Amino acid sequence: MIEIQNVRKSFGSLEVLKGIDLTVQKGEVVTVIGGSGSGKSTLLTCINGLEPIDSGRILVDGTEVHAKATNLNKLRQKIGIVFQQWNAFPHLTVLENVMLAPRKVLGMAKSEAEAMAVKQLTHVGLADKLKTYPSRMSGGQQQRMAIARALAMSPDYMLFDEVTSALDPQLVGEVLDTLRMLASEGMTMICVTHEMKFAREVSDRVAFFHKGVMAEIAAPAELFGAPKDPELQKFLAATH
Amino acid sequence: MIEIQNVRKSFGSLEVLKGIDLTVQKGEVVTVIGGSGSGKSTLLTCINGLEPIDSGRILVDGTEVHAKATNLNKLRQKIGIVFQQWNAFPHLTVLENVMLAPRKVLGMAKSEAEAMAVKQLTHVGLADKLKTYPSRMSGGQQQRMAIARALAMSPDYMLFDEVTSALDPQLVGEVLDTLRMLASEGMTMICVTHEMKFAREVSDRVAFFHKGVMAEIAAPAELFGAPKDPELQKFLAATH
Amino acid sequence: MFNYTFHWNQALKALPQMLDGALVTLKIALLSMAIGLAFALLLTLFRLSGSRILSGFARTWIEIARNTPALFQIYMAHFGLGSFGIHLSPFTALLAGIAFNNAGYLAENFRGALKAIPDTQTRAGRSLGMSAIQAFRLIVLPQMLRVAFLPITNQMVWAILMTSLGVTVGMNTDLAGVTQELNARSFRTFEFFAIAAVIYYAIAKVVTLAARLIAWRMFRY
Amino acid sequence: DKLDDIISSGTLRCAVVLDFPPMGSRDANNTPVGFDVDYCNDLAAALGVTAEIVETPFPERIPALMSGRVDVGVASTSDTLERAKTVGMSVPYFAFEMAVTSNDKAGITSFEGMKGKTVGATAGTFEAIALEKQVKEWGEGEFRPYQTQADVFLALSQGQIDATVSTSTVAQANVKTGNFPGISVVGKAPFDTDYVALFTNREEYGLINYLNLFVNQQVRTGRYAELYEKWVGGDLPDLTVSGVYR
Amino acid sequence: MFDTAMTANDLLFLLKGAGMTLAVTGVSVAAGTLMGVIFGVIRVQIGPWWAAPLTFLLDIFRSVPLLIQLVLGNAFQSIAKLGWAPFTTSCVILSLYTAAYCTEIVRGAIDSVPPTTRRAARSLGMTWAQDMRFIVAPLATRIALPSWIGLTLGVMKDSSLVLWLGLIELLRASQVLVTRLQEPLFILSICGLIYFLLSFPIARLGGYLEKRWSPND
Ligand SMILES: Nc1ncnc2c1ncn2[C@@H]1O[C@H](COP(=O)(O)OP(=O)(O)OP(=O)(O)O)[C@@H](O)[C@H]1O
Ligand SMILES: Nc1ncnc2c1ncn2[C@@H]1O[C@H](COP(=O)(O)OP(=O)(O)OP(=O)(O)O)[C@@H](O)[C@H]1O
Ligand SMILES: [Mg+2]
Ligand SMILES: [Mg+2]
Repeated sequence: MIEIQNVRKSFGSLEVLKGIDLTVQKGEVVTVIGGSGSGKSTLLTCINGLEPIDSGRILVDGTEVHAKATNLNKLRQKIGIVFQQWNAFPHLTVLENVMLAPRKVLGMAKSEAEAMAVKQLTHVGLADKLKTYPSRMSGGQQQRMAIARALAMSPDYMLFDEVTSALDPQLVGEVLDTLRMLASEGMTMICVTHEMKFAREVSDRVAFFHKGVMAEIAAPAELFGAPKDPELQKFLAATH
Repeated sequence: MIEIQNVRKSFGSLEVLKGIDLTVQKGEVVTVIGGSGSGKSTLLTCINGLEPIDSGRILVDGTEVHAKATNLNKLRQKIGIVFQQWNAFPHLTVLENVMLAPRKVLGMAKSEAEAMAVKQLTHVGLADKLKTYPSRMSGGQQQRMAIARALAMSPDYMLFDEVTSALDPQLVGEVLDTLRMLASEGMTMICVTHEMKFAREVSDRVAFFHKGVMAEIAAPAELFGAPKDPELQKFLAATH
Repeated sequence: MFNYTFHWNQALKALPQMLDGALVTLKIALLSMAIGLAFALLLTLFRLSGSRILSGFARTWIEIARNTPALFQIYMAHFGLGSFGIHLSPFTALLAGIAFNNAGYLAENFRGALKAIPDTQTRAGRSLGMSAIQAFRLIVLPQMLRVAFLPITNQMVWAILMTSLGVTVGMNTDLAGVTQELNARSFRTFEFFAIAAVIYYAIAKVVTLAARLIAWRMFRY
Repeated sequence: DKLDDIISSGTLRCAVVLDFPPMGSRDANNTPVGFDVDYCNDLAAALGVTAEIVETPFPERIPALMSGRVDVGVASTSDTLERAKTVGMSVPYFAFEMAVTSNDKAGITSFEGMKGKTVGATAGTFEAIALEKQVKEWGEGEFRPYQTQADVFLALSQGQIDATVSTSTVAQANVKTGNFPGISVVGKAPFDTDYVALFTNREEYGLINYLNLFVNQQVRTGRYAELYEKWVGGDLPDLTVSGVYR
Repeated sequence: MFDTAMTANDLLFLLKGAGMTLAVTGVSVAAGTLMGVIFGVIRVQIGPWWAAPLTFLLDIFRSVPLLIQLVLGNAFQSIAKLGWAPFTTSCVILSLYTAAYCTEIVRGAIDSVPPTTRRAARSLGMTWAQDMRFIVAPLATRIALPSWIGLTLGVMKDSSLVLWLGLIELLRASQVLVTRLQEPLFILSICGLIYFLLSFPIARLGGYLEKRWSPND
């Protein structure tokens, strides 16, 4: 369970998160939508402790992320995250990309890590690309590799930050299919996305962010069907 | 008058122009459409002698462009050309960009060149940008400046090579308006373009290029209304 | 640990003399840069000329300048040419050596800078009726200078540092020459060379700062 | 003190300049030879230790001493008052007369003939300082210091400079080698005799005392004359100045 | 073609000088690179403000002629009675000199690794050290290598200045022979040729790697 309690966060004088409260249950899929700069990415990087917060608390399975005593490296092993920009390690093959963390962080044996990597890569449909370098792959393939790389750590939670928005339109589908598959397998997920159709389809709940505030959160049918917040109404009108 | 007679041109083993015939009368506006790589840009650069040709002839006002004796620098003064990529000279202000060639090539006095430059820049709606550097302007403004720069040489002919295709959609309009204005003023023009609406509107004739061959040429109503060439039919179906 | 008493007072008395030397140093560095830039441009044009002989000449120059020590080049300019009966004064030999070195390195920088200017710029110039030379001079060269400005500044600092090698060919009026002479006279090596180091550092910093200022004024775009 | 240190360590390390024939140079096998080399060996023998020749270019002599890499300098070092502020000098162990060597093409026949010409010498040496002063006094011509004696003669034979003033021993030795065609010794330079001294750390009085006595003994025993004959030849220069003690 | 008094023995002497050049270069580049990597990482890690004193110190080595540095360093070690041989002094100064340049190269190379890539590594639970070792180091090495080769060549050429301290390296060996044989042009040409033969292949290797790695696969 991820519990976000009244989290505030500023960059310099700019307050990016203005008291966010959100609890994500095991097995739940929450999508986050909202305009550019509304603080969506920042929230995700706070959840796995890549960014410090100013006040409030974030608990992951009861462990406070930003407590001094917390071993962040350990914690991050159970939270997979995939970013908007493709973050393949360019000097490693696809297989090596996926094997690296299991081996070095979890201390798996080579054969075990390889088996795990092959399994996850097969899962995302890249079984035939094991020896390829990332630069030889499309953006969609790189994103799927990044997903496999995160999954190889057997995380309990997955965070996705607009994983399709830097992709050519024809590549978006393959990545979303992978996310759909994960959702159907019961992975706990927070997805930041601009793909409304996808959000409507897979989410248990959809949260709308506006200027650092979570302005509305509801089941997709409700949020898309009868938006209450005026900003959300504007936002939905503009995006569709 | 521009007369293109059976022009052939290869890059290495690739034949890019396979015998093109086309005559453009004074005051006429001819637009050229066609798929990528069909040789449209190459034709334009051959007309002002930037590229040599393998066989055939190109005559501009009766002067053979590719004859040894032709003074190309002189000839190019009467043929303005604007390219797809913005070719602003980044180290000069807008005004200096436009003044440079009149001063250095035509030998105009500074005040005279400046008056001419201001006139042409006003013409394309950039009167308020005289001291600006190109890097501070939008793509559309840069293209209009390039047009003013070509016009400042008082050319008899203007060649446009997909001048809008590198622009954001919302900037396309302002550049097309400038072209429309020129056409209405009676400038002789050859425009390579992907904007079908524009082609239909301003052209006296539209030429369709396919794999180095001018597959069809006709008045816009005829060419768009009743395309004969099967490739053209396919092309129009795909673009609209 | 130190049973050595520093004689700073005495050393500082020589400061005016050393500052005069610093002026000479600056003069040589500036001159060698001017000459080096001119030749670098020429070498760059040679390379572009398409003539085998000219581009071969340019390449040889550049490779020798970049692959042998500056000290060697200066020594060669004095004693190497000397054996042909070509007599360069220490000043000229030093200047020639550094300018040779500058030209080689700068030409290589220019080549990189040239690559950074897209072809389409020349094309745009030519389509306006400019001759090839006009297009190069008016369009390509100014842009090239901007790209190459930082390397040019670095080379200028190098030129200043290289002037110190003049002592090997009998140069006694530049900062290193003056310092070395003072040192030989009194054996107060540390004091004099420490002062020289400070002066060199100051010159290098002033030049870098000036270059930044010039760049800021010149390249407004 | 240092004297004890040398004796107990069993080696004497001398700074010697090896591009200054006949005082110090390298033979065809590139091993050190010369007057200074022999002198150092004698000193070591007197101390009952073995000698170690440490090659030092002119500018490196003092740092080598200061850092304790050498014990004594046997390096043709002029005993100027300026330098004595930094290091301790013995009584003179050798004296140089100054000679003018010129390139035959320059048509110089005497010291005065150098007026208005380009002349050079080894930077920082006694003769270089005197010659530079003289050129300034003449108000015409040019003076160029080179970092090594070898470079001076190279420049001279190439005609880069018209003449040089050097110690007469060096001049003769260089002309004699035949390596430098077209140069000859044309006369004496009216400079003071250049007395050169052994040097060591300024505060090592015990050692300086020993060095003074050693120089005295070398003359007394005739070893000085013997070495002079071996390396230089001709009239033996006097190491004393009349009318004053040192 | 050449009528020379130079013997095989003398050529050997020159080659020994070249050996000294290589030894000084090798030691200095090795030590300088090690320091450069450490300083570079420190600089990136503590940010430009806190690193300012270090930056200033290293900048001195890039703004004062090496000749002056060598003489000064030698005078200092003599005053401090460190009793270093010229070889040691030369190597110490040249190492610091190399380190000053290498720090900049390393800093630039580390900065060129996209922060998003490093974030991805940390998100997988890698520690700072693991990120440095498995992600930053391999990527930064590719970026840094061409400049590092340039630096190595530079140090090899600049090492000619250690002749000032009495080390008989390549250029000094040539001077000794010039003194004896009086054939400056011939001997200096051979000296230049040896320098060229030492550095040209390395320069080519640098160019090759630059070409090979710049599109980056
Ligand atoms: N490291 C940073 N330093 C300073 N400001 C930052 C930093 N990261 C983000 N910001 C600012 O914080 C605000 C919120 O950024 P954030 O990336 O969370 O928005 P977002 O909702 O993800 O937007 P987008 O849809 O464009 O990705 C923005 O104004 C951004 O400029
Ligand atoms: N300088 C050149 N060297 C070699 N091949 C070239 C060169 N310029 C163009 N080509 C080739 O010639 C063919 C025609 O190019 P051209 O630019 O004329 O096409 P186009 O019709 O303008 O296409 P687009 O719509 O993409 O601009 C293409 O296959 C292109 O790759
Ligand atoms: Mg974001
Ligand atoms: Mg085109």
